[in-house]
Amino acid sequence: MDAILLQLLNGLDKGSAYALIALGLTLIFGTLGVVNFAHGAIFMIGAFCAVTLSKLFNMSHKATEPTGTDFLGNPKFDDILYVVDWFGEDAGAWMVDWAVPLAILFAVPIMLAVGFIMERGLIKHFYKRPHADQILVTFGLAIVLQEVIKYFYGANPIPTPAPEAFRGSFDFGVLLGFDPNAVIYPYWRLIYFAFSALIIGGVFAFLQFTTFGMVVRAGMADRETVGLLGINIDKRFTIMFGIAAAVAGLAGVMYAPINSPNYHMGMDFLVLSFVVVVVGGMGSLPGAVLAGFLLGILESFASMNEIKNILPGIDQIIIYLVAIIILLTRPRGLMGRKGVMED
Amino acid sequence: MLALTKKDLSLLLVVAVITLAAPIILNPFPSGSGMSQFNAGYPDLMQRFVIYGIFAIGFNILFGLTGYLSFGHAAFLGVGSYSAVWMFKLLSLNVIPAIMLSVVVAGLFSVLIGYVSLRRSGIYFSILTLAFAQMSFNLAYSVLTPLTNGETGLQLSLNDPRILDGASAATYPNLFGAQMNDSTTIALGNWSFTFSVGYYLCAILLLLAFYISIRIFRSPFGMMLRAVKSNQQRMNYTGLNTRPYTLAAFVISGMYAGLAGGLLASMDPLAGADRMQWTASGEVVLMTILGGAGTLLGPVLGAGFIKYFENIFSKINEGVLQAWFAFMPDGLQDFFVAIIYPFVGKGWHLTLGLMFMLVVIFLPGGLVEGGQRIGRMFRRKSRSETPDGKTTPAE
Amino acid sequence: MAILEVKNVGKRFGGLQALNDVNLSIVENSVHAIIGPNGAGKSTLLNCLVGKLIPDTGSVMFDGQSVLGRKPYEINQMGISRVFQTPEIFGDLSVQENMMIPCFAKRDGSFELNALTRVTSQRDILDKAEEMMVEMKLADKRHMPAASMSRGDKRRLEIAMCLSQDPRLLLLDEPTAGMARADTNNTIDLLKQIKEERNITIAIIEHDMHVVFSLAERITVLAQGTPLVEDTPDKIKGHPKVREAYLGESQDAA
Amino acid sequence: MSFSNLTRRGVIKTGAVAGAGLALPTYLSAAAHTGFTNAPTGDTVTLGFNVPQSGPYADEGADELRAFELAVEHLNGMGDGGMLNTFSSKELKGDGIMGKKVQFVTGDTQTKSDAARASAQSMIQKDGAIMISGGSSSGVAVAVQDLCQSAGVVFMAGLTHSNDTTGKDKKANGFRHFFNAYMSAAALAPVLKELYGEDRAAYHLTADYTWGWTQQESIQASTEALGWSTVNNVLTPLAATDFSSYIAPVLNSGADVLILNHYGGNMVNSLTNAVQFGLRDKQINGKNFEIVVPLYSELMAQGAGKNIAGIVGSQNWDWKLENEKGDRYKGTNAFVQSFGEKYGFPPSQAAQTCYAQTLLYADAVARAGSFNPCAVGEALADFEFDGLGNGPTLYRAGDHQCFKDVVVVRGKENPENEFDLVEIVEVTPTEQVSYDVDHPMFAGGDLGECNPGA
Repeated sequence: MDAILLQLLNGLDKGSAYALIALGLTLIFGTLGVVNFAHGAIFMIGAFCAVTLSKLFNMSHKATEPTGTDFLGNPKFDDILYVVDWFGEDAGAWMVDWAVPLAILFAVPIMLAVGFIMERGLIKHFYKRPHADQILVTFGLAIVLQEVIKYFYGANPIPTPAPEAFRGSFDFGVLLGFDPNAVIYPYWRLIYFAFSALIIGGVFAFLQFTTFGMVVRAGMADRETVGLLGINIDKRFTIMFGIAAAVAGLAGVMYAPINSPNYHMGMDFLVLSFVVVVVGGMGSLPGAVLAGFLLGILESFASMNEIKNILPGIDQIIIYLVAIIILLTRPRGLMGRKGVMED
Repeated sequence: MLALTKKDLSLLLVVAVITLAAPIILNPFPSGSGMSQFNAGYPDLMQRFVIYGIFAIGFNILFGLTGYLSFGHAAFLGVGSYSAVWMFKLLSLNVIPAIMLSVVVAGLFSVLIGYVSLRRSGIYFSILTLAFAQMSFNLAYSVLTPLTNGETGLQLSLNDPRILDGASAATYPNLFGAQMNDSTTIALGNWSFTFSVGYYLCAILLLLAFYISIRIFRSPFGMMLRAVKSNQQRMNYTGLNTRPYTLAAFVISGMYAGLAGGLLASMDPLAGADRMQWTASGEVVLMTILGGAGTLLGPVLGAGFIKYFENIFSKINEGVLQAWFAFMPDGLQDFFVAIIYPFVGKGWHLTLGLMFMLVVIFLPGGLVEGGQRIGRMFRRKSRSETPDGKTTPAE
Repeated sequence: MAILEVKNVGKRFGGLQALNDVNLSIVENSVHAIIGPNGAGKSTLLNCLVGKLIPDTGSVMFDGQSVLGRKPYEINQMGISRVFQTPEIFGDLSVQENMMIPCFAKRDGSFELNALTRVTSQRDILDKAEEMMVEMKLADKRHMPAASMSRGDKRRLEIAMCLSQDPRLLLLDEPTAGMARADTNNTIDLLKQIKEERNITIAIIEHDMHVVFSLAERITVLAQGTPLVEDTPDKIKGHPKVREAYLGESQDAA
Repeated sequence: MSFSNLTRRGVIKTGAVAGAGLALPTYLSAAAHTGFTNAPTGDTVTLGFNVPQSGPYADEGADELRAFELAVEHLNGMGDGGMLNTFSSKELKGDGIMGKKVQFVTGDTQTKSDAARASAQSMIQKDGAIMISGGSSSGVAVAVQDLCQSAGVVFMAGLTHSNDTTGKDKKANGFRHFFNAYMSAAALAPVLKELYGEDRAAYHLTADYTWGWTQQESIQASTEALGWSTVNNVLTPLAATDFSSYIAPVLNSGADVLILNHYGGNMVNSLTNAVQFGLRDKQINGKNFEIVVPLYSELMAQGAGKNIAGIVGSQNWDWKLENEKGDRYKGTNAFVQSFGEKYGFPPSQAAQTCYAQTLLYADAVARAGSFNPCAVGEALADFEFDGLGNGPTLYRAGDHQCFKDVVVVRGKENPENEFDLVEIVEVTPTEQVSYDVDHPMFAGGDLGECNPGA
């Protein structure tokens, strides 16, 4: 029982990341009809926003007086952080510690800009082109983006820890009457889950309660009508792309403490997020969220030893297996509307 | 001749001449010159050009004709390689049974996957094939290690049974005694050209594969496949069952992939799981689109282009660059090296990514379209030079 | 005698009874029109005849054989050809190739793996396609990609493709929808010519009364999923029920 | 200093100009006469350095490449000579190898067997390389070693840690300086006993591929010999990025030690996840919960950041060895000095093994008086040497594996800078990590005959 509860929690957390990436992907696909292979790279850029802010806060200059010698025997100078110089000891230390949450503020404008530039500069020329062309050009873009990041940040993962206050884990089991340590869960992952729930709620509220959102939903229901909706449709497309980029980017920012970001983390998520979108139903927002959580939870359960002993290697293939079964039995996905991309 | 039209025949002949003379054509720069870095005329790379060319030709029969975008074709290549190496280990180092088995096993495997995946179309089909290939890759790396030798890759060992070969037989895959890695080098002045057995076996099979692909393109079957891409609804209401057509195309392209896999293993007897990863499947998609999907020559061009990049650009290091620009004054030399360095050597992926984007943005029809545009430009120019040409601009 | 016999066919979509106890028989070598206001169930009925939909109840017999449960391509192979509201042709292929494909389907059946024969060696198919192109005045557009033709030419090509299979029953789904008056008249003339020259049964679903009354020998009026009345055009014109249900709303069309 | 007038750029330039001067691909024309592949004719000899330049191990590959460049520089008599001055064999005079100036070509393995073989092939066929070195994964090492065997060139393995490289997949043309999974386990066992006692229950997470399996098998055997029990061994997919679902059940399993048989990105992520779950703050069975990572590199420690603090693991070499453990490890400081002067930071263990391999190869050629792979093999067989930073070392003839001391390290609690992440806990002497050639974990292979090619 406790083991099942534990994996359920883990699945929620993995699902949050899948859901957030898939949400943007399906938003772009459902409205603009574009298959965006660079979406994983956007997630990666989000994570590197956190890395960058943390690096900025950690920028330092050398002290004037040497304090010892370095490994070659040369005099060594202590590093003094600029933020400490500017904001004082306590505030500076706090900023370094809280770099990741602060990066959310930093990332939103950057990710919106990334989205706008991508849409205006590239994607808008591909609305009418075949999916294969869209895939190729966005795949090329994804490679370029990750190579640029690699050029500046290297290939090695860069540790980007959460604030001190959120390290360690919370013992759920004790609350529920299990033994201590039976059901523990890291604080930061709880925050990640809450954060993604907030973002998902925000996106849904935006689509539900604003005029803009209604237009978008109308467009997703019937793509042709989007074209008939009047004057400023181009602008709406751009904004939509920006929002999708911001959602994936924020998912990346908050993900940075969970796994040290590296330049190819986007590719690692790309295939999975496509599977999530398809399982959920192309162009269905609730579908993307549901499928994200469902696949996350299934993946967690498949990694339990009790299950692996019966089906060796099941954790290697579970996601793909589920995708195959869903596509064969219910081609429009869990919550897709009939007829979208079905023929 | 060969039941081809004049145009197709001349295309085949051009390809044949280029392929057979490749060891010379691909070595245009004298060895020792700074430009010799760009020579590609050594056996291993030429074999890869040709083998991936076969792979892409097969993929194009599926994708170029029917429009079904498979993201899992690398699985068939991988299966082909594994079958070939098993054949080398168990039966004989002669490449013929190995290649035959690769084609057959890849064919059977593609019947299985194709039968299931073709129940869906569009992006759903792509995801299904991707899922199958990723499952094959993940299992080959882990659970199926006894069959695949996991991360290390399946390779020959000294105590393989090889029941058809005697104890004294060759130690390398061979064609009735001619080892795949045998070669002769002819030196002409500063140039030297290497002709290897393995390359010529691949080249002949490429020509055969290319010829069959022309025949398929020009056959009623090929026409039906293009009809599938154009309008499945009309196909159905014209009394044609699209499923067996697409399945046949899928299996044919799977067999091409198996042939490519078998050849890879024959040239270099090791089969690794990496060959089945989704990025490997993506690579053949890129080759086909880059070259020009649905054209005869495109896939071969695309394959050559990508493999050239992978093998030549990745080897240009800072030292090589310094040498190229050594004739310049120091400041200028540093400047040029600093500009070019991010795009070569460890940065070759960046160049590749930019290349994809440029080609798709400006040449949606791939390199073949680029060639046609250049051809048209020349023709237009020559026409405009005639006195009565209508295109002569008024002054 | 009736070539197509529809008996007690019913089809329900969720809460909507799209077809309710439809009986219809189409006599061989006649032109039979099915008319009705929007939502009367015309398209649903048509889709039940060609295998796209399977009715919940009833039977559809073509030439003594049931079509129910058969796939569209099987029904086509039985001898029913369908023309769509918007012309369904192979846009990427040339007109000549468009013409050849139904000829292959007629000759080789629903699947044939002739991957290594040459299209250019198939004399019988080429001749048949040529004959049809000449007959349908498409020969000068032989090498044009079909998608680049005018709508009227696309319609003609589609009809030509259907006729090249010598179908026993030709189903037309609003063949003049969205056409200019001149194109509509051309299409009417074409269909009249087909009716005169060929030994063929035509069933036509149409909105445009001008077309219906120019062509049809018998007319079935469908309203709310049920056949209202079936008779000759003259009788239909004056029928009070029809006027009430249908013509009253579209005087100018008639 | 004697070389201060030689800037780095100048060195590269000289090397490269000479490289451009490298005439004909000498290999084939010469092969017929000399009886081995790529026999150098002219006054130069070409070595091929095949390292990951793209993909997740690119930074490790870059460090290996730095070491190779440095080694070539020293062989050609430029720079301060590095470990040439401390090396016990004195055959190398700084005039290249047997009087031939050393050139090198580089390639990108992409950490994929296929790409690595293609790149090695091109160095052999196109550039006429006579020796291939480098790599940072066992799959790639085994694949390239196999290729070099059939092509008839020498393979001096870089970073490869699987037992198989000199076990069931060993080849006569291949040589490994780096230690292996068995040695890691054998070196760790006494330290683990001292640090954590004899009564421990271990939970293994193992990357589900061949290296992971051999590492897990080795460490399980050696810890069980101490009296530890093994609670569970869970295989994790290589492609996994989030290990939470594998780590979450650990605390409740009754285990009090978690052993992560992961490498590279897998290790960085699984360790980060384990620390996130607070494993290191917990007490189980009245003991502090501990995490052990049998093999980790400096780069992985950097990737894991603060999470590496207090984690015990093993290394082939560490740049502080000579300072902390005395001049048994002489050569270390010489190497660190010349690497540090050139690049500004201390070298990694991957760099050290690649540097040592290059020197060992050059020395074997010089001692054999021939570039013939078979002669080189004979010169390296049962070769005993010292002064390359690892203490007295033996290149065993039976499997072409080096036997030397193994360094047991622990992540520093308060590292002074990003290059000083580990502290040396212990150096386990050679005797304790040695094994027989026919040890069951290494069985099933055969060196075969050396192949000179051509």
